[in-house]
Amino acid sequence: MASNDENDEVTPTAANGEKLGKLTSQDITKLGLLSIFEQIAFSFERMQAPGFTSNMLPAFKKIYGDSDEDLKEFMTYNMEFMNTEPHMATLLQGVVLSMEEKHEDRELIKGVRNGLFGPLAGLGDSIFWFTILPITAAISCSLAQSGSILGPIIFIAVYLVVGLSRIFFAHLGYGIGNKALTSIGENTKYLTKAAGILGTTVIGALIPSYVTVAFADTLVFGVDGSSTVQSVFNQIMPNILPLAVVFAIYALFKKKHANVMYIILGIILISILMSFLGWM
Amino acid sequence: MASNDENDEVTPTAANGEKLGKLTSQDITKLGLLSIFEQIAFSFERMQAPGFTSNMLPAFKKIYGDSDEDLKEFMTYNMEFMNTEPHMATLLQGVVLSMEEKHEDRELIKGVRNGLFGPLAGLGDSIFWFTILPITAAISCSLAQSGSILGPIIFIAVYLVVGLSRIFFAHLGYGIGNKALTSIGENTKYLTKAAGILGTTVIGALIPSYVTVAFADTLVFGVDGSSTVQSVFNQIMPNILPLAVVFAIYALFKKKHANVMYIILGIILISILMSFLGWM
Amino acid sequence: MASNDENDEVTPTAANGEKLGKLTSQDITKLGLLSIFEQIAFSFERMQAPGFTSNMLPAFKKIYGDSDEDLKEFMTYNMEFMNTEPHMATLLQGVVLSMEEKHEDRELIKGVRNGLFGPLAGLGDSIFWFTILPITAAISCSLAQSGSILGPIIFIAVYLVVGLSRIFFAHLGYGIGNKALTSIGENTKYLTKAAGILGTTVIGALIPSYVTVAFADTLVFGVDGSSTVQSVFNQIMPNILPLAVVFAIYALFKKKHANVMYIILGIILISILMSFLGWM
Amino acid sequence: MQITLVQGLLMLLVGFICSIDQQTEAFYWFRPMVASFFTGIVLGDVQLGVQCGAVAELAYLGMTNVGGTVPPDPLFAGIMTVVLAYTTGQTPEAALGLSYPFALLAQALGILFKTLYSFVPHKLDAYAAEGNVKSFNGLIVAVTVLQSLVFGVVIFLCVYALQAPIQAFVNAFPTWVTHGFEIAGGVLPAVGLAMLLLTTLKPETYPYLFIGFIVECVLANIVTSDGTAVFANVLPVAVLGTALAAINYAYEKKIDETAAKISSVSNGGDSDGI
Amino acid sequence: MQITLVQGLLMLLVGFICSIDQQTEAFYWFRPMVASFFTGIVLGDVQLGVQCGAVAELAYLGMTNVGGTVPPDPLFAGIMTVVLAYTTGQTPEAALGLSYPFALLAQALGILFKTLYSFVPHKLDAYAAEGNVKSFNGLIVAVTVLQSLVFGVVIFLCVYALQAPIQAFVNAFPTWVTHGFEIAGGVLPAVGLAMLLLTTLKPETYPYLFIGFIVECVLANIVTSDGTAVFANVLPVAVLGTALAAINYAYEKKIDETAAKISSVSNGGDSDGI
Amino acid sequence: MQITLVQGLLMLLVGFICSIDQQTEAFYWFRPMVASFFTGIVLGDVQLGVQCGAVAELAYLGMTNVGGTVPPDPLFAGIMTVVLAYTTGQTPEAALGLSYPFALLAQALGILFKTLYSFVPHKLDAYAAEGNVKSFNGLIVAVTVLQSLVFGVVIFLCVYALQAPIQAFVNAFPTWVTHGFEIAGGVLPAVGLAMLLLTTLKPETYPYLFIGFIVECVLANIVTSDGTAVFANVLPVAVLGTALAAINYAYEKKIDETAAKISSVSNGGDSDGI
Ligand SMILES: OC[C@H]1O[C@H](O)[C@@H](O)[C@@H](O)[C@@H]1O
Ligand SMILES: OC[C@H]1O[C@H](O)[C@@H](O)[C@@H](O)[C@@H]1O
Ligand SMILES: OC[C@H]1O[C@H](O)[C@@H](O)[C@@H](O)[C@@H]1O
Repeated sequence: MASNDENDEVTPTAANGEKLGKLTSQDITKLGLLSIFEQIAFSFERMQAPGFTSNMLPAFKKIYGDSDEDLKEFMTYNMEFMNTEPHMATLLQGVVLSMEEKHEDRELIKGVRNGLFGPLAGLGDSIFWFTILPITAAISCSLAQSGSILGPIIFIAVYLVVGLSRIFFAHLGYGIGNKALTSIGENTKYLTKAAGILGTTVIGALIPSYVTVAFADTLVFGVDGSSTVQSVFNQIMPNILPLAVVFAIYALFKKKHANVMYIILGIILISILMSFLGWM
Repeated sequence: MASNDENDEVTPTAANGEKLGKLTSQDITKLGLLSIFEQIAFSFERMQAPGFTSNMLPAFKKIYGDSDEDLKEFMTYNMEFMNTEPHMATLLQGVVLSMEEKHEDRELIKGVRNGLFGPLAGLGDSIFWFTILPITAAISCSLAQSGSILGPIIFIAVYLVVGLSRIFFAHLGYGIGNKALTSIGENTKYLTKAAGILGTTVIGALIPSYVTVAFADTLVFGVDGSSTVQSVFNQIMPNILPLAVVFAIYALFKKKHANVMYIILGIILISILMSFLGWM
Repeated sequence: MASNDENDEVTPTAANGEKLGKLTSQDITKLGLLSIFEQIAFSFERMQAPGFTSNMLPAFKKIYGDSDEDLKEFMTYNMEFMNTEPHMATLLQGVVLSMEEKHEDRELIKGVRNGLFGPLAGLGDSIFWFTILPITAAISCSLAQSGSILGPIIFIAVYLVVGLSRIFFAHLGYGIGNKALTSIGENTKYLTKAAGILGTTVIGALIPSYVTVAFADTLVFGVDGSSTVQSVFNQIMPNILPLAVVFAIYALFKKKHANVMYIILGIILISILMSFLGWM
Repeated sequence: MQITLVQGLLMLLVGFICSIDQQTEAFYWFRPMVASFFTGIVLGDVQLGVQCGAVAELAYLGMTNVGGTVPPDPLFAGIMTVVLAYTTGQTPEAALGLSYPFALLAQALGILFKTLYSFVPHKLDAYAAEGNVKSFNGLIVAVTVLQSLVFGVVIFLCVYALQAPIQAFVNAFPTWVTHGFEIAGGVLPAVGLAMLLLTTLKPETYPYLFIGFIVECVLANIVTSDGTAVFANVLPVAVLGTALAAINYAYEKKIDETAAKISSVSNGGDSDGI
Repeated sequence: MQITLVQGLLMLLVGFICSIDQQTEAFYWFRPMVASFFTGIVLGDVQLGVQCGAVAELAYLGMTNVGGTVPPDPLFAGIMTVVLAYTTGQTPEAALGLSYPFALLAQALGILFKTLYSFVPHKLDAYAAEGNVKSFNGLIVAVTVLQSLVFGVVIFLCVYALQAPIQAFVNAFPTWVTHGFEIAGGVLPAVGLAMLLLTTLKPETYPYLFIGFIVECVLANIVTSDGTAVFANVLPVAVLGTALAAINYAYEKKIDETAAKISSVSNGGDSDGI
Repeated sequence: MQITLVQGLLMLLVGFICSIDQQTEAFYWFRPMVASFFTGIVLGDVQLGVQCGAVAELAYLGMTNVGGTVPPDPLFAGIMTVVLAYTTGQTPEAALGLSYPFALLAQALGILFKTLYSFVPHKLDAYAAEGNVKSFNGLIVAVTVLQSLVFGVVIFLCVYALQAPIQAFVNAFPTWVTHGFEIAGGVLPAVGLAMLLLTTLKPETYPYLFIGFIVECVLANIVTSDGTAVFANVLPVAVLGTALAAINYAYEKKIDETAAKISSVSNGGDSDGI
């Protein structure tokens, strides 16, 4: 790997043969790896600004050499508030460095940085938190529930790839540069919606798979006690109770802005009550 | 309830606090209840006109007090032909009264009344006859087939809500007033189409659930009589015969304008023939 | 049939009573039947030109009588290169004859002939090769796999209808004449896309039905050899191996422009290797 | 089984109430699902009533009065299916077939009333011209009650007075005839569905018919290990249909709204240009 | 089993007829489903013919002559799969693999004819210039019959003359080789499907491939209590696919028509303004 | 079972590593699926660890830090579910419920750090103004390591030091209480899913929730003859969801692009007209 590195320093062209300015393809790969730590020193005050700034310093120094003035300016504007989805942050770092390399006006770069992190957070969250996590978790859990270590192994393997995809996002952002920034905005809209559809479909599927709400078989009704309560719900629609519970909790969050802590406590208490009554 | 009534008479504002003119929220609720009888004295001559007119009289009198002239005019133009879906009729009654209260020109009101009942009939029929009835019937029948009284009880309960939803439609119509009449037309189009999609999907599902057409297991073919006739149809596609029968009857209605009486008689006769031949 | 023929010769009107110029409805039907041989004498040089020309000669002679000049011109321009889907060729023959009958300019007719066969090939191939064949084959195979002769019989019956549908296409083309040629182009686009969707859906369904790739039950792993390799794939998703194999071959075709001969040989060799290793 | 005079009179009452509901379409008690249930209660065999209600409800699903038409009567079908199953011992499916003449009788009766009552609006016009609210309301209530009374009495006659001849008639059937009625009972829902399709089937809804059909074919064949169906009814398909309708609604609206936006912009541009 | 001379000659006839059909693409008798069936009849083992037809049809599903190309030959594959299963006693799957060289042979033959026949159109041009219909038709019929005769004779040779050496050759295979051919028989349909995808798979059809795949995975696993599949084939998916295609068709058209309407209106507006 | 000091110290290490991962969101080792697995390895009962990981992962699926928020802590939940199941012998479901207070404790700790660390950026601003890269990097690494060290130590305390009182406490529970915790374990995933819905559910995604729900209801009930589920997880639904998302993507884009094309054309037309 190291020797390969050296090699590239000599011929600073990208894999696709295009000249990359002062930064080599390796530099961008390194950025992607450093960006794994983009979120350290997170505080409510500036959120991801420290890591965002820090990750870009090696590449920045390569562009501006010893120019202390530029370094100070660069560090200062990047220390402004930053919060986006970490993989999208890497993409944004690529964009910023590409613009720095082309000596774009720093006010413009700052504008791009501050204007894009919000929409990118929306896209990244849809993809990484709301789609990849549920699917990966669901697949691993299906294997893990019976105790098979394939469950965690698949989970770890998937997230190794996901984690290292930052290298891809660094190159993607650097490649986009300041060229197609408007089209990023446009495509973000469509991709966010598509990811939302996929994510919601999967969440819908997770309800019958993983939420268990059922009355005890001993809870019957009718004069002769011939029908279980649960059988009536099943006859209306299987898994209707899990669906109802999810929507009830959703409504508590949405309408009453309930605190998740109380909801969990409530569920535990009601469950214990149900157990005490022998209803579940 | 009664005391609550009094209360409201004193402060004639709607639930949402808006002033309602001379009519109170209670008056509109009463209209909704009266409208349950919208279809009485139905004749081919004027269809729903008598009930439509009659239901609105108490509220109208409240607006116009003892003005005999207005009452006569009102009764006369409302006695024109009227036929729409009953719940939509209630909505239209709300619209008419709201316009009367605002002293709109009666020619305009009459135009609205006569222009809207047709499109509203389309929407209402899609929702109430072609969607709610099949779904409710299907759910109740699935329970009732085994003799469980939950079947009729669910049916009655659903239609209690549906019947009383007239109160909601009265308020809806009164609220719309003559404001957004064009948007009613627009939305009617989309809603009718959406209801049509839902209704058709459900009807498609009812075919395999509730139509039973199958040849007897004793009806075989081939040299050694090893395959039942029915098994061939099953192998092509399960429930293909019920589907074919529904389409055949549909074609008789659509293309030949067949009378339902003869179709039913025909089915009974063919069924008896099939029974006689031992084919089914 | 023959007498019926005679009959029609006397009153040269189409079935729908419209006057058809010199050609009768029977003439067009005959064109459809002759067109069954549209593809004979196929060579890479001119492909379907010989049959395309030959099929139209009887009808052409009826229009132009003994005019040798017209015959020569007609045969010559139709002998230009022609390759389209055979059923669409019949349609095109109908169009050409209709235009000849109306004495349109031959340059225009030639332009229509040469301009339409390409798009029509796309549409025809989507319908006949990529949709009807897979569906018919799949249904027949499901019956034939257990040795039932219903399989080939259904196949033959379907293709009898498909083959004779050329009569329909001849009439269709003749009816269109040069009237709505632009709308043919437009509709071809939509129909091709719709047929593509249907065809692709069916191909997707054929993968799990008809591709069999599974590791032997004796191929286990883990310290105690408790899990079969196949069970892991099944747990991720049933039929994931057939899907992967189809995509792998697709990629070889698409990206490497692999020759189908080598791919088949490769599959046979790998299969024998798998058999030798006892993995499958 | 015999039907007693008291039961017969109670059925008159049931018939009267359900007929009022049928005229008003108030709470759908005129549908077989409810009318059969009430009949079962009166006859003391609730389970039979409920089962007959299910069979008849399905067969008369498409028998709507949309547009003011009068179909073979679901109320009579609902009541007489129970009565015939009860008195002759036939299965609900066979009883449904046998009840058909009564449904036709009531249909004729319904058409008769709605035609005869054409005199009513003329009278009402006169009251309207006078502003005579009392007479106006009085007349419409009177004719409504009268119609339902007639229906109640006819039901009483069918249920109580005719039972002996009907029993004799049905008992004379060979089994292949009654089995024929059973077969017909399975096919008759197709009539109702075809009638529903007459109004709902349009080029744009066609695909959804097949989606619903295929999905239900799948659902109906998913069984637990002891062979009972997991999905007992079409509610899941209805949920799916709602989802598909909502997706369609969104597209239709998006297309039209995008178009409206452009039109207004380009019109604006035009007027600027002039 | 041995193939008799009479059977061999009958196969020449079958080969001739099916080859005419292959040249014309008239009734698809050149497909394995039909050719194998006929072969089974000639050999007196119809069931084997039908089963081999199913196996070969699936494997050659994507072997189309779209665009005038010549794929490994489905007709020879269909015939020889039955012949090989019959004479060597292998399973249809293994026989399919063994038939492959014959399919290649016929492919070569087909390409040869379509290349050699390039002289034909030049002759036909001359007849056309003369308006000589008789010679024109005569020539195209002659070359067609000739080609099919050659195919028939080659089939005769493969079926009858070569049977002894083939039998000896195949009997020398160890079981793992023949089992290998069986495995290949299960994989080969993937080739045909991948070839079909080459033309049907586009960005806009991609999603439907997966919809078809998932739905069939579900259908294929729905079994009755005695373990037989409820849905025996892909027809339900085809119905669903038709529904989806129709929905897409409606949207595409609605979008374009709405756009066309606006364009014409706004153009109209413009011309008014000028 | 008892937890030894060595095991306790190893858990400190596991806690430290996973906490670094939690701060960086690098490889998702802070999720219960992984943390429980590691805990199982340390305690010598891998299978228990894996099973507890599945149970806890599902319950904390929706507990994301989207927007920089701090939810009840999945890392502590993952670790303590295994520890409690191991030391008290409860089922994973019951242990999950019992682990809840620890998840709240860690949540509080997380909020505390992210609030206290607000001093950090001010220091960093100063270093930035100086262009002092070394101090800049030094500080952010230091505070990160410090936070994870604290988490590691707290985990050690919970796991090792508290085990005796916890065991005593839990053993005092009557069975209906522990069964109550089991019930809660089945319901808790609903909380996570509802939280996910808070961000993904919009008018346009609503239909897809129900499509996913219905399809999975079907898939979950398709079993082989020996009763095992054919579709073990939601991957098929995810594939379907991808297809649906792609179809939607194509329509949305087609509509907007068609609109954009018309707009530009009609604008062009306007400028011509002026
Ligand atoms: O919502 C944006 C962003 O917020 C936080 O900073 C992090 O927890 C990320 O995981 C998330 O993506
Ligand atoms: O079709 C409109 C309308 O027609 C009749 O008046 C009634 O039977 C209604 O049920 C129906 O909705
Ligand atoms: O692709 C167009 C066309 O090409 C060839 O000529 C034939 O094999 C046809 O089957 C095909 O439809």
